[in-house]
Amino acid sequence: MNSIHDMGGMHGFGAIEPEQDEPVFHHRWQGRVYAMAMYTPVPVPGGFRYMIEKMSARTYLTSSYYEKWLHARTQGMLESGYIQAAELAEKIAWFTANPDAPVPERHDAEATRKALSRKAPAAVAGDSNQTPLFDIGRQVRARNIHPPAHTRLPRYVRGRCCTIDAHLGDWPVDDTPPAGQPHAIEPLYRVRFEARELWGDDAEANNALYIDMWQSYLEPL
Amino acid sequence: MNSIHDMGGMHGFGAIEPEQDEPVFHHRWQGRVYAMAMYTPVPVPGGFRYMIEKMSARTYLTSSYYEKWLHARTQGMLESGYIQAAELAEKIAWFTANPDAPVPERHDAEATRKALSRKAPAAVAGDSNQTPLFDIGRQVRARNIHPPAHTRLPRYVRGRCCTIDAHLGDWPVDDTPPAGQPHAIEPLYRVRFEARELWGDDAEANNALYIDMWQSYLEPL
Amino acid sequence: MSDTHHHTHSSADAEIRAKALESLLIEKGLISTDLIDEVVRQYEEDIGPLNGARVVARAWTDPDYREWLLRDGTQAIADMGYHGREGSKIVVLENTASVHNLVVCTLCSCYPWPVLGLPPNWYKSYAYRARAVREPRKVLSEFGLILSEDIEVRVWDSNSEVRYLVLPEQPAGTETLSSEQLIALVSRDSMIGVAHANGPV
Amino acid sequence: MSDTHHHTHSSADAEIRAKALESLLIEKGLISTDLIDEVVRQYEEDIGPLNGARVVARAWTDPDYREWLLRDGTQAIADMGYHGREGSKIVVLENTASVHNLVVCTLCSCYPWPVLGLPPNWYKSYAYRARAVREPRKVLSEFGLILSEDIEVRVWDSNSEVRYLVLPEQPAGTETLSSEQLIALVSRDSMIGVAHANGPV
Repeated sequence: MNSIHDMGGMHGFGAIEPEQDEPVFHHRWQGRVYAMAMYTPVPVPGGFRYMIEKMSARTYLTSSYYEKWLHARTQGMLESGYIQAAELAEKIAWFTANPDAPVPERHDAEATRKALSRKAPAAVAGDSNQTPLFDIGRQVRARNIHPPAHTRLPRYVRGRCCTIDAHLGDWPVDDTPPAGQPHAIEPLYRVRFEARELWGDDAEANNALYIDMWQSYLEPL
Repeated sequence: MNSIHDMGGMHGFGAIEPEQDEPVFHHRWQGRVYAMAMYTPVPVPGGFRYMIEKMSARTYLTSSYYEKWLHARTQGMLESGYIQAAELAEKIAWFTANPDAPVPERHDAEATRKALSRKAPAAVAGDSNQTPLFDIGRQVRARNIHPPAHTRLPRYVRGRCCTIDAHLGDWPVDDTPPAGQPHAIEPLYRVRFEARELWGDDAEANNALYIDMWQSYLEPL
Repeated sequence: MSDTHHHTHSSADAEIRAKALESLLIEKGLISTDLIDEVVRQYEEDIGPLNGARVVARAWTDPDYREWLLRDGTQAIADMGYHGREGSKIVVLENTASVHNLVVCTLCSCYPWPVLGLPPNWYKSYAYRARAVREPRKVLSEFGLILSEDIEVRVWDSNSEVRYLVLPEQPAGTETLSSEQLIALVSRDSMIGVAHANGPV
Repeated sequence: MSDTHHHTHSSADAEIRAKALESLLIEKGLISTDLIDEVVRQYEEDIGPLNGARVVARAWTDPDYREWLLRDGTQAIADMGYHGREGSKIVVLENTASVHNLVVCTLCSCYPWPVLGLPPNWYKSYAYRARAVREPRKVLSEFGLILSEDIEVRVWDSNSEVRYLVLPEQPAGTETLSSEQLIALVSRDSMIGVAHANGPV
């Protein structure tokens, strides 16, 4: 979807401000949100990123990084029915009234060991039935698509021409699949866009953009 | 510039919510801001719209329409030196402490009559030295530009093909001109983009986009 | 939920900043209270969609005027006494049985002030600006206007100084109405293109 | 002014919402306190840019490992014991005298966790995500890295599941340093591509 998250090439975000000696987590709750987001064994309906991308543009821009993660995990639990809106509201009200109250604890060393040794559930290379259509060095074009759900084909490369740089094997396409369907598995390419192709006369000197494109993102010239 | 204001085609802004029996101005200050923005005889450096587009994306999205106008007029007076930051801060502090205090008045019926009868200072057709390059019916492409300042060539049409629909005469180009230079005057065209050219397979049926393009926005195929 | 109506800067803050600015402009002699008062009064009382409705009703009943209006909107509209800011060139778009026109401004909120006054909030909303060019039929359907796919939808993005006014179709059965009765049928929304003109009551 | 560091939702609100969620997940038996504690501890103590620095230092001193790392980053990195989330395929990008690589993720903030840990705020900032692909030289110059136009800048937008790690050039005059001394020269920023490795002290 063409939401605010797809911000490659935009103006209007000011300067980059590195922080000296930055801690991994600035607040204790951020680390706990990170762990809950990654290790709660319940998938987020539609996908974690899509849940974040569906936030309104203003909420997205006014929420910090781990607030977005908290939103995605919480909303995912609500939508998958594991948590009810009423009980969540009740808990929030209770901690608002009792901000120093401890969170209940549950200990299970064995489950923890298992969860941490499990291989990450992230996408891994699969087998596609598609023959790679494009040889290395071939000029192709990124398709001009505007799907209403999650895609990994960002706006700033759509419709622009690029060169196939490498074959990366077969991978599940990360876009939100049509309802009820699994993720398609397609050849993945590394492609190269010349900066002038992306930014015209406003491009900086001697630079290029590399990005990974599934086969269905590309069309012959 | 590719700021958040250039939002044609974006997702993430929710539903359109018409208001029944909407007043012209919802608050008294809005009408007064409108009048000050339009009738204070001091140009906003760089242009009124550019001043708004330079707001950060978050400030833009969290400011209402007339707050943006208030920002552009105020910031313009500061940057042109008619108002000093300190005196503005002092006034704001004073009205914060005295919210019901009246604003001073100045009456000048003659100047008011003159200001209202003056022709709008907006751009009017001028004379270009450029011959129109494109005949009606010709296929051309909107250029892929990413200028750092104001432009009227929105992102969603850049790089896409269109048909010349009409010649609209010669007009000053509204883009922020290079420092110290006046606005160029160029032939202006009305062009037509087929919806599929803009949105690919995600386009709705049987629709097209008409938009006005200065000659330098277009390139031959 | 719309992004437009809920904002974090409170209107009270804006009011204070507006008062501060007005005070400084007045004290420095850059504007007069009369001028501000009169501009506000004009847009609240004189310059509004009734102007456009008069133009439309005249075009419905006067074929010569209709031809002029479609050929040179600016002059034909000036003939009714309407001109000024955001009206230096106005183009009138004719809705027909086969073509429906819809006006938007994606970059800001350009609008033909002399004939429609200042735009409503929905026209200025981020949702309308973002969506009208990409999914005009869906937007129209949310306004209650479901158009057959036979009808070509033309979206006009007002990005230059040209402003656009839609000439809606005259509703069937209104041929014998008076000018005043016709004017009453022409809503603001029908001249933006998100509605038809109203039928006879 | 950055849009990232100032946000209207207060951290206190987020803390309360996070506690509410944790309480419910614990009460429902969906996660254990130990697991949350241990994940936080791992990222705070074990999984960070020191891992990547060890990989880089080994590549600097072992030509066979360097060749393996550039040919199959995932396996060569796994050989050092680093793998897991956001590391199912890691590609290593070699900076040379004529090519400089810079990694960004415009759509979110993808980052090679097993070798660099969790990303710093600036990498997640809207400014970096928006600007790195359009004006990489300007971005690099703000980090103090002014590159001659002879050097090709390659920007890598991590949009698929592949993650990228930059192999910085070994600074001149460090050929005789010990492995531990070399590791100390390899900053996080040099493995993202916004800095060179540090010179000998």
